[in-house]
Amino acid sequence: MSALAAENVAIAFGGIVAVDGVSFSVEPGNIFSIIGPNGAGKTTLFNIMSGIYRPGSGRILLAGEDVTGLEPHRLAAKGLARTFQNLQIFFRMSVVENVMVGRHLREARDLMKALFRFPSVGHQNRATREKARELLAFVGLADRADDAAGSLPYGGLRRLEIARALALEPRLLLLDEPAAGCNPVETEAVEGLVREIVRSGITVVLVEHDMRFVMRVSDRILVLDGGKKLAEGTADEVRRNPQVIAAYLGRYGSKEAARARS
Amino acid sequence: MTKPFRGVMLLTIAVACMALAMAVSNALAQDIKIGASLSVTGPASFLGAPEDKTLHLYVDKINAEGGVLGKKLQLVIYDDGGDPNKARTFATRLVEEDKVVVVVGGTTTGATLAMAPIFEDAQIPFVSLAGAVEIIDPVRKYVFKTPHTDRMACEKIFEDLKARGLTKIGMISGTDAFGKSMHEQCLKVVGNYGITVLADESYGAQDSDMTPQLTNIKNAAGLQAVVNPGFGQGPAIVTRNYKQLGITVPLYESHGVASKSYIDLAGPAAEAVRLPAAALLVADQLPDGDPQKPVVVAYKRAYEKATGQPVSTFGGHAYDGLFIVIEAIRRAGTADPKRIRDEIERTTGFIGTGGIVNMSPSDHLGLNLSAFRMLEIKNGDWTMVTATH
Amino acid sequence: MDGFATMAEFLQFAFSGLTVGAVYALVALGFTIIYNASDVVNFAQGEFVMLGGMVTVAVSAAGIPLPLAALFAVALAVGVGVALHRLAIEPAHGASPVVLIIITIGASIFIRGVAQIVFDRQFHKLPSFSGDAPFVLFGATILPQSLWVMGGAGAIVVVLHAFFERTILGKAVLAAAANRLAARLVGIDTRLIMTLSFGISAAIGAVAGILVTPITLTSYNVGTLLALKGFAGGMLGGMGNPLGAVLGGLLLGLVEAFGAGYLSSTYKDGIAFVMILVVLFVSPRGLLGRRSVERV
Amino acid sequence: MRGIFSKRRMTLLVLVALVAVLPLVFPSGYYYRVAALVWISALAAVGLNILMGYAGQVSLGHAGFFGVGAYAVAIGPARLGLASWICILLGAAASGGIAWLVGRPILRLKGHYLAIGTLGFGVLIALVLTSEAKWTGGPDGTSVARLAVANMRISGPTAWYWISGFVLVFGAWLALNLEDSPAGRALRALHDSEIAAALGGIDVARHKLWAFVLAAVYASIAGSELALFDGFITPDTAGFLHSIELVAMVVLGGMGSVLGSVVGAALLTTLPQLLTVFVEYEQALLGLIIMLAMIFLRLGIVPGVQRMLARSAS
Repeated sequence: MSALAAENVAIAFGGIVAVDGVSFSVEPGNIFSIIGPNGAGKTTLFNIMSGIYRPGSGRILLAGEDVTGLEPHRLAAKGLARTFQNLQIFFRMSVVENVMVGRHLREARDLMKALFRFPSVGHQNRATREKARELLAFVGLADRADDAAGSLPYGGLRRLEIARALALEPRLLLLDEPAAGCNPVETEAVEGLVREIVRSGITVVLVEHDMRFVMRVSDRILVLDGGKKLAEGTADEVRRNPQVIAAYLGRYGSKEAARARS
Repeated sequence: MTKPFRGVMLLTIAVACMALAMAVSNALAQDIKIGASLSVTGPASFLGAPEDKTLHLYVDKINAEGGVLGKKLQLVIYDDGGDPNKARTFATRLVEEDKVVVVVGGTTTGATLAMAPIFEDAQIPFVSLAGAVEIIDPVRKYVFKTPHTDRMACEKIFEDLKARGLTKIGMISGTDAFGKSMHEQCLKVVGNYGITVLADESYGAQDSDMTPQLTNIKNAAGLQAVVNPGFGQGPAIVTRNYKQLGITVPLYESHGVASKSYIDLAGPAAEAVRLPAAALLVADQLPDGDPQKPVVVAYKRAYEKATGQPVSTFGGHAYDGLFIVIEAIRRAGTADPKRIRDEIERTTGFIGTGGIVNMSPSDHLGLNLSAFRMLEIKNGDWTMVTATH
Repeated sequence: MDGFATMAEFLQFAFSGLTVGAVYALVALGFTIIYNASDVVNFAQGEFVMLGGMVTVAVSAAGIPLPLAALFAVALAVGVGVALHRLAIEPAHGASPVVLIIITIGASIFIRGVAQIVFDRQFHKLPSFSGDAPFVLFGATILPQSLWVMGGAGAIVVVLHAFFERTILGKAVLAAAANRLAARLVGIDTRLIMTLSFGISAAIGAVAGILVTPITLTSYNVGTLLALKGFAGGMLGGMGNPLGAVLGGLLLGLVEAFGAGYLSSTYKDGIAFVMILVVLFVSPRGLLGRRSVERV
Repeated sequence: MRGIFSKRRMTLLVLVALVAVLPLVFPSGYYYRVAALVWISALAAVGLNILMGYAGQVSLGHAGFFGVGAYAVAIGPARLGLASWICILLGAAASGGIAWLVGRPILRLKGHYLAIGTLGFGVLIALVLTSEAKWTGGPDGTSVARLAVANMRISGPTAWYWISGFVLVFGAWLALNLEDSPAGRALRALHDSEIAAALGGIDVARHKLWAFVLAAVYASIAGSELALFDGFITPDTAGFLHSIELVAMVVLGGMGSVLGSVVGAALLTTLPQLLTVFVEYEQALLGLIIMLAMIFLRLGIVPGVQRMLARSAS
């Protein structure tokens, strides 16, 4: 059974078809990448998979279960987590609190107990904080735990989002351009993180512009163009696909195409 | 200096100034302290502002003439903006901080009723300047008032309607405290005069157009007159809309518009409008034998000279309140609050702007219907309706 | 009641609603212009209306002819609007929307506080521009001044439209409203645009105040209620859409008038707000507001 | 943050100390009254801060719930013969219930649309209280029976100072507990990003709704306190201007800060008392102070001062 599958998913905004009948399937434990030129529908597809948009037609299956149109928080409860291309950090909170929020579903959430501060609430806070610190150590932010989230550099915020997503203990992690805006050193760090995440048994789906990064880490790659599926396969298959080359060459010149092949 | 710091500095300075001023106000303890909490600002400010001016005017005048019992009067006035909660706080402040011996004022009924228990508990006499009959009915030992009640205004209007043989009326009332209270009182007594209310409409205190409501009243079959309990700018707009719609039956306003500004605001539309009001408005037209004439003429002259604004009955209520209190203090020969209270209750034959006041333990207003005059607006001025038909 | 009387009644309510609604529409328009330029919801908008009326009253009482007095009032309101932007809104640049709202509320309290010292606390009127003899139309009556109000509102809308569509400056305002950063990148002085918007808003408010004072009278504290109603009208139409603001304002006035006439004059404000709530539940961004797509 | 625990306890400690020590410098009952009014307003502000400061949802109609609580203790004992303290609870339950019912549709609105939605709702409550004079006494208001416990009448500024002070400390304790709990973190998270919060497994609609209900209950209890304290209440307490005042307290003091809400309430309650010496300049000064405070301390007084202190220390 696949970890995540899309069946003929389509969505249109005001007559403009953003995603047009896309199907794919992600095997558990894989790194599955979605690439394509700007406006190809990558982030829209991500938003459909994470319940932010409801598709006009088609189905989304999470571990074989139809989750089409389910609200984001219900998807989270089913083991889906994601990060955002446009960072969605809780800037009013500290770094560690951002990650603690990610533990929400793993915590007892009785409102009355919280209001009257039963001893269990304090214990749980400590446990959550401990777990959050571990995750921060994992992404390399241990020493920034008590700082205001807003004080982190850009690359740090990307890693903070990953730590927050991991706090959910997901089965499936959607990473929306995790290396965007990162320098080569930071990108390498992100790559290492992604590999470790997969090693721990989490399936990863990612959207990314950095072709070298994608080609290195992906088990399978889905290429979108104009909302439609252009190709799907391993890095090698995609690299050699004449349609992909044409699409990149035709529209974005040889440089991108060359980068895709390297 | 950093920007935020400057902000804090300003706040600190402001607070310090206030503290200083509070200290100063406590210093002059030998005077007779008269307190007041008035709606100098807010929706009832056109009542509170003339009250405020009147109190200042006459307290200065009395002090210039040597004060009362050889002591100066000291006036402590707070502006409650018509907010009863604020008024109550100021009442506490007058009692506990300023240690006043008597209080004049409370512009609105809400503020008055919120303050009354404080003065009752502290045993400080309190002469309210607000309209509603609830203030003195049932009688509270320490609470008095000077303006005619809204119920009296209703009765005066209905009396006049009955005399003219008009029995089918429409009512359009403000939903503010004044309009609503008078509306209730009118409905309570309307049956006594054999008058029926065909249409009963209302408008918000700050509404700017009442033609829909007046259209409904106009369409009531057999309509013979319209009564408009309300104060502020509302009645002026009602009067203009009335004219605009071409309604021809007589229009009655209430004592809530008893100031010249109503005629100014309503313009020619106010012609032939009738309303019950105190003699003050027609001071110069009173016959020479009228006992009220010297009092109202003097007040009118003094007020208009000092403020440059036309006199209103609202300021007159404050005049009456102040002089009832001062005469009581003179009779008591002391500034002891309890003695002042007793003397206020013994007020008899006091000639004020609102009428001749005769108080008693069961009547803390002391005015009867004769204190009201029925006025009609002719040629842009008040005239007395003398003979009833 | 026969058909003619029913019709007369209906028209009478409609005239009332359109007159009041035109004022709401102008206040809502003022809200919208400032909101588009700066994302600020300006709760001091009602004070511009007050200034328009009160300054005209005060200046004409000093013997200045009415048109000149009105001109002066508009100029003064524009000055206050510009000062509001430069002295209160701009220094708080980057503060959260609620903080900016509180600043404008503080400003409205301040302007009211100064107005009651400079002027007084009485109600005032202005003479009607074309007399007080009402026109009769199918049994309903309408004052010439109401036509002035509606016509004035219409003229302002037309002039604004021409300004936005036909002039470079107007287009710059629109560009800044659509995307401030992009506008700055193409060389538009967004600071100037914001100040200009506050000025335009103040002028619209003041004109509304002058037009309506002969009908509704004015005093130092007429602004609060108008701000409330104008804001409601603007939101009803869809914040940020000038056409929506006009539509929302007119609709609010009409619903109040018909509500007072046909249902209950006591609950007419309630009827209006129930309508607003229902509209927002069905269409959470007002009648003409843009549907938003979550972007992440 | 190490600070979370200490911040929570410090805030409580400061509040308890204030309530306990202030009477030592009070020369008269008037001060008790003003302070009691501060505690009462602060309770409503602390509640509103849960909705506005934590969750970032504006309510411009919150005085409506204040009014429900106030009129519950006015109408219940007088018309239904219920004990006042039961009416406090009934009023709180009614406010919470109303908030729960209207909250779902209203809280779907965002930003300024939420502002107008809540504003409209508040106007409706005030309108009912003004218009249904048979029950509420109309715009002139109605008197409220004194609170009686075991046949003892509780009235007067001193008694109410202690009651309102205790209730405020208790309310602040609850709010601080909430802040440092999964639900509190959820609220503060959705303030910044509803989408990220939702994908963190947080039921955003439900959390907003509970914040709304809690804030309504706080306001209702504060309203009951004021009505019982004053012995008299008018519909103005439920009106638009009072709603604005409550919002201003939270924002002036500092959104998200419990202590800030108390400071904001203190400022806006005492300023009119302090400014009386300026007579007719009172209003203009009040507006000026609000503007200046917000321009120079845009985070609000308490967070703003905290930041200044932190900066000058480093």
